[in-house]
Amino acid sequence: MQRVSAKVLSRVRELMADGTVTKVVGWKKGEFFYDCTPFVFETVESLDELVYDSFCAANLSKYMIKNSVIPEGQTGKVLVLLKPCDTYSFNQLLTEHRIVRENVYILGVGCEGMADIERVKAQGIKGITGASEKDGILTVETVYGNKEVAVKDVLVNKCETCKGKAHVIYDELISENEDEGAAGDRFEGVRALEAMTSEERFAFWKAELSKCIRCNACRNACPACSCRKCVFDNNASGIASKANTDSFEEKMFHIIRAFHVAGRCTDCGECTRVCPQGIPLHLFNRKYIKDINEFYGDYSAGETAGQRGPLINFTKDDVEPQIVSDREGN
Amino acid sequence: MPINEANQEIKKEWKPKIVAFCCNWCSYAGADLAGSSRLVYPADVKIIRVPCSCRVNPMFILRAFEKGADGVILCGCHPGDCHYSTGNYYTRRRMTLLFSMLDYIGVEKGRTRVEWVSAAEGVKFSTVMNNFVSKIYELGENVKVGDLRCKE
Amino acid sequence: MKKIAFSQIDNLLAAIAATQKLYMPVETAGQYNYGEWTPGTKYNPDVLHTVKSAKSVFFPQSEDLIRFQRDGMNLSIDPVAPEDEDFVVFGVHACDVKGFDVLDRVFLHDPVDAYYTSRRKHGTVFSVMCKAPEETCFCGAFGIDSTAPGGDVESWIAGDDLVMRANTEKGEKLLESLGSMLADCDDNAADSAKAENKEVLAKLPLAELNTVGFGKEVDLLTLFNRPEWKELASGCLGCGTCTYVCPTCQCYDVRDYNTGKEIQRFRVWDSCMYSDFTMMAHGTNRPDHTQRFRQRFMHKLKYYPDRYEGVFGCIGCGRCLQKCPISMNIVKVMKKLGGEA
Amino acid sequence: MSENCNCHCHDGMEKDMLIPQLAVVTAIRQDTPDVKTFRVEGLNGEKLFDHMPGQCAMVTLPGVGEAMFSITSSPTLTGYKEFSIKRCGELTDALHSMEVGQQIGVRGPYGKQFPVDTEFKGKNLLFIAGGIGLAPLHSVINYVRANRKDYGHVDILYGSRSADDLVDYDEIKNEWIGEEDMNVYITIDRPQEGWDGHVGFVPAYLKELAFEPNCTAIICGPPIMIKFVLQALIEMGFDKTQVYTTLELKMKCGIGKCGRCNIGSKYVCKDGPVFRCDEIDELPNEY
Repeated sequence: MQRVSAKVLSRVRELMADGTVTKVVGWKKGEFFYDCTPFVFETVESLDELVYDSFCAANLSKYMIKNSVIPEGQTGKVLVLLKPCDTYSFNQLLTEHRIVRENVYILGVGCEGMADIERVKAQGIKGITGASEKDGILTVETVYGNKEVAVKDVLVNKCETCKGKAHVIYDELISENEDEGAAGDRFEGVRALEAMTSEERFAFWKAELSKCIRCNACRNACPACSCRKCVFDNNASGIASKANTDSFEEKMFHIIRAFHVAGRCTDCGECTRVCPQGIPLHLFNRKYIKDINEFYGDYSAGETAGQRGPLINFTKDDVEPQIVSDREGN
Repeated sequence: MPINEANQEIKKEWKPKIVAFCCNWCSYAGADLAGSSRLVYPADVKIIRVPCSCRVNPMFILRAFEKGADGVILCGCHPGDCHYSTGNYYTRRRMTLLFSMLDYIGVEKGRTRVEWVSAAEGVKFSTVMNNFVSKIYELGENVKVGDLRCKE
Repeated sequence: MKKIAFSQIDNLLAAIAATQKLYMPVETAGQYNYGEWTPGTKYNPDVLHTVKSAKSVFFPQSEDLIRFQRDGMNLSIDPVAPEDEDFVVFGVHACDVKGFDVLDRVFLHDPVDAYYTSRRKHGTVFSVMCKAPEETCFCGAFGIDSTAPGGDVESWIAGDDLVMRANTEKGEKLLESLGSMLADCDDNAADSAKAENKEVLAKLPLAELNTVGFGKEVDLLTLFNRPEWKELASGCLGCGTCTYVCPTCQCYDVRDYNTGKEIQRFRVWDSCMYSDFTMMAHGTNRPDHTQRFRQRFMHKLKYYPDRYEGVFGCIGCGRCLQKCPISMNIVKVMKKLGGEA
Repeated sequence: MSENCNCHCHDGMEKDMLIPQLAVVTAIRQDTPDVKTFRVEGLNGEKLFDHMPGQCAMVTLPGVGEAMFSITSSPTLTGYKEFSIKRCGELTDALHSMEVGQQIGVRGPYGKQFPVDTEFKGKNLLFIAGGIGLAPLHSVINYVRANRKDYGHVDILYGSRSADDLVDYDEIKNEWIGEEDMNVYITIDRPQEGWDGHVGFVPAYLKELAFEPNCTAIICGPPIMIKFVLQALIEMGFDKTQVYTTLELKMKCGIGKCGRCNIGSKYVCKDGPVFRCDEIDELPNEY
């Protein structure tokens, strides 16, 4: 449970009841305690099923592309619950003019990190029948007995290197977290790969990417992948293969997808979170972010709305591509 | 229909396939000048003319590799001289990031290159191509980023 | 019934692989999928589900159909022959075995699919009872008995042994070929293991799930027109994860690839969740996201049973419950639209 | 279900269903600015397959793709198959740029036929087509003409956007019009210089003509036309069991497996494309 949970739920109810908002984009209680679903609540009664707990990792900002357009004949604003990291994605979408800002009421919600059920299960906790959470400790009831696990030990990948507790955009904030800035070194994984030989790197990616089933979960969950027609869905592009019929296909898909979001990716970590095959896709995005920071100066996509991204910008004395061959490393 | 036998013969002695994207205003003219000045560069280089170096989508580079290229080189006007003022500045950023990514997934450095060649630099064009081709000879056949179906 | 000490299982698998191809759950970078046995492959009984289901053995994600050569006006068509090599697929659980049955009704139905049929003919299914069912399991809702996994050979991990029994001629042949590796044992050797499995399943949260609300007596159009579809689909991202991990999804696409020397026609899994699935030059008949979402679940719960003798197109393996990026799944659909469990 | 269908469409096709036969384009006729009719024969004059009116075939152009087209020629012409194809997408674009002599792949026939040997027998028939919608009806009409004594009176109502867009107009003019016990009514959407025939949309003309509901109606055309024609027919006293149409959906396999043309528990490629209108009512409205 997040500390602010109860406050959030009652405030949402208030805002809907007093007509400030007519719709709420939030998370709906699931079948088990860990499977809440992004949902559009349209009545006060339906808010009974609204939840905000340690399993609300899904980033709701992308849903606002569709939901910030108010259908003709309807009025009122749409409330969206955004965690600190989600607000970066929201800002980036604003920059790209994909969200109608005036139709949205952002309720910023504090977050202490989200739990990943796969990691809970990886600790041998299976056959779950119920759970409760108190002070960051999850007590899980299973058919094989009760088990305890600390939320901080089973964090979603993206939360391990939290980008900070501060919201970069909101209309109202409910948070009890002190902003301690970013936690952990998010480029650690990238550095580890860079330290390998090129043969080792090749082997690493070959193993990881060979699992890819091209389900497009990474693309469809990604707030930066908001093209109306994706190049990978376009038959005329010659690359809309729908499957990795050859080992090249998967590399092409992931390199190009990461390239298309380079400079726009806010590192929200949804791609890695949703991958059914557990491919660490954030390592692609973070590589681009790291390179951009090194070559063109620190840049954080979505920090403020309206920024000019590094790939639609230049300076006259940018580094030459040759730097890739010249710099140190394997 | 069997793949004709002549192809099999050729396979014995490996020759690199090299794709050179050349911008219409500078590098392609540079290549022209190299030709009319009778400067020699290897026939393994296949030139694709593009309106501007920034027309080259990162996917073009990958697609060239997919279809069997062993090296891809991109030539454009010198920074500051772009026919469209700023096109090659964008190219520079894009290619830097793309090449870095290719290195990151384990593709040999040196299979890709960007060179700025003006219309007056016929000599440079031929030198660049000769250097690049010998680099590719050094690296050998590209086996990491090609589609196997194109290699059969 | 035959048995072998469970500690000897990797030897057993090596012995099978010595005579024919063997597919089983193998690990790559932390995830299990069905793949070919190679020396050193270990069987991990703790893995309940592979990410991709066992259908990938019989109906691979992509497979070549034809090679074309074009020469001016001329064309040559060179079909790729269906695979006709014998193989064994090991480690399939009851749900996935039933999944084959669901696919069979489509692919073995006249006109048969030559590629699938050939693989079915040459493949021997060696099932294993699931060791520890999880909360996402609901095979019982579709009348599947997880303690009788079925297939050509079915087996149970009972105490320190793997107990097995051949169900078909193919299965008997396989067990015979293993000869002295196997010892005889009592017919009830697996009974306590089965009882344990049943006990666990009964305690799991989805034990009471049923298909009331989707039977023959329910009108197709009434179900189709239910207003709840919209809210069910509201969070769906339209990715194909559920389709690709599903043991019963059989939709495919046929595509051409030009290698520069020839054109290869291949088929690949496709998903009805994608916007281009039914896209034609003049548009698509399911332009709306909700329609596509509805199509998938209606197909599993109503269209398929209506077409194929009331058999449901879902086998309750729970993969979509585990893998959906936003945790929307068939159970939520069934509970919303069906009778109360 | 289609298993009750008594056609011979799948005889001998149990193997390699997805593999096309080699065929050659022997003639191309430009019917309208965007419709061409391709005559296709087996290699060296070999027969491709037998079909019945209303059935379809998959036409392959390697590297571009494959799509389902209705066979326009009558089954009575056994030497070749004809396909009238409107240029509207990627594959049809490529097909339109073919020349005579081009070899292509064809597989089929697929789908259910119009019940020409059963329900249609002895009945008066009313054909209503719009634009390229004449293509699937063309084979039925010619089949009926070839077996004229088996059927009652025939009316044909055909409309298109303009006089230039009438598919097979030469054949209509020279052969159909004036044939005994067969009336042909033609209309175009908007007035046009040199056109002295009827002007107006098909559904309106249909009401004007006020056919007696003592016949079986067969409709094919754009979805919007089908919708209004069906409405008009009901108003005129027709029962839905008297009306047949043919549906078009994306198809890839043609054999009821790839799932693309699935609506309700039907696969249009296998259980259709010909449906009686009361059967369509039982399907979800997604066609």
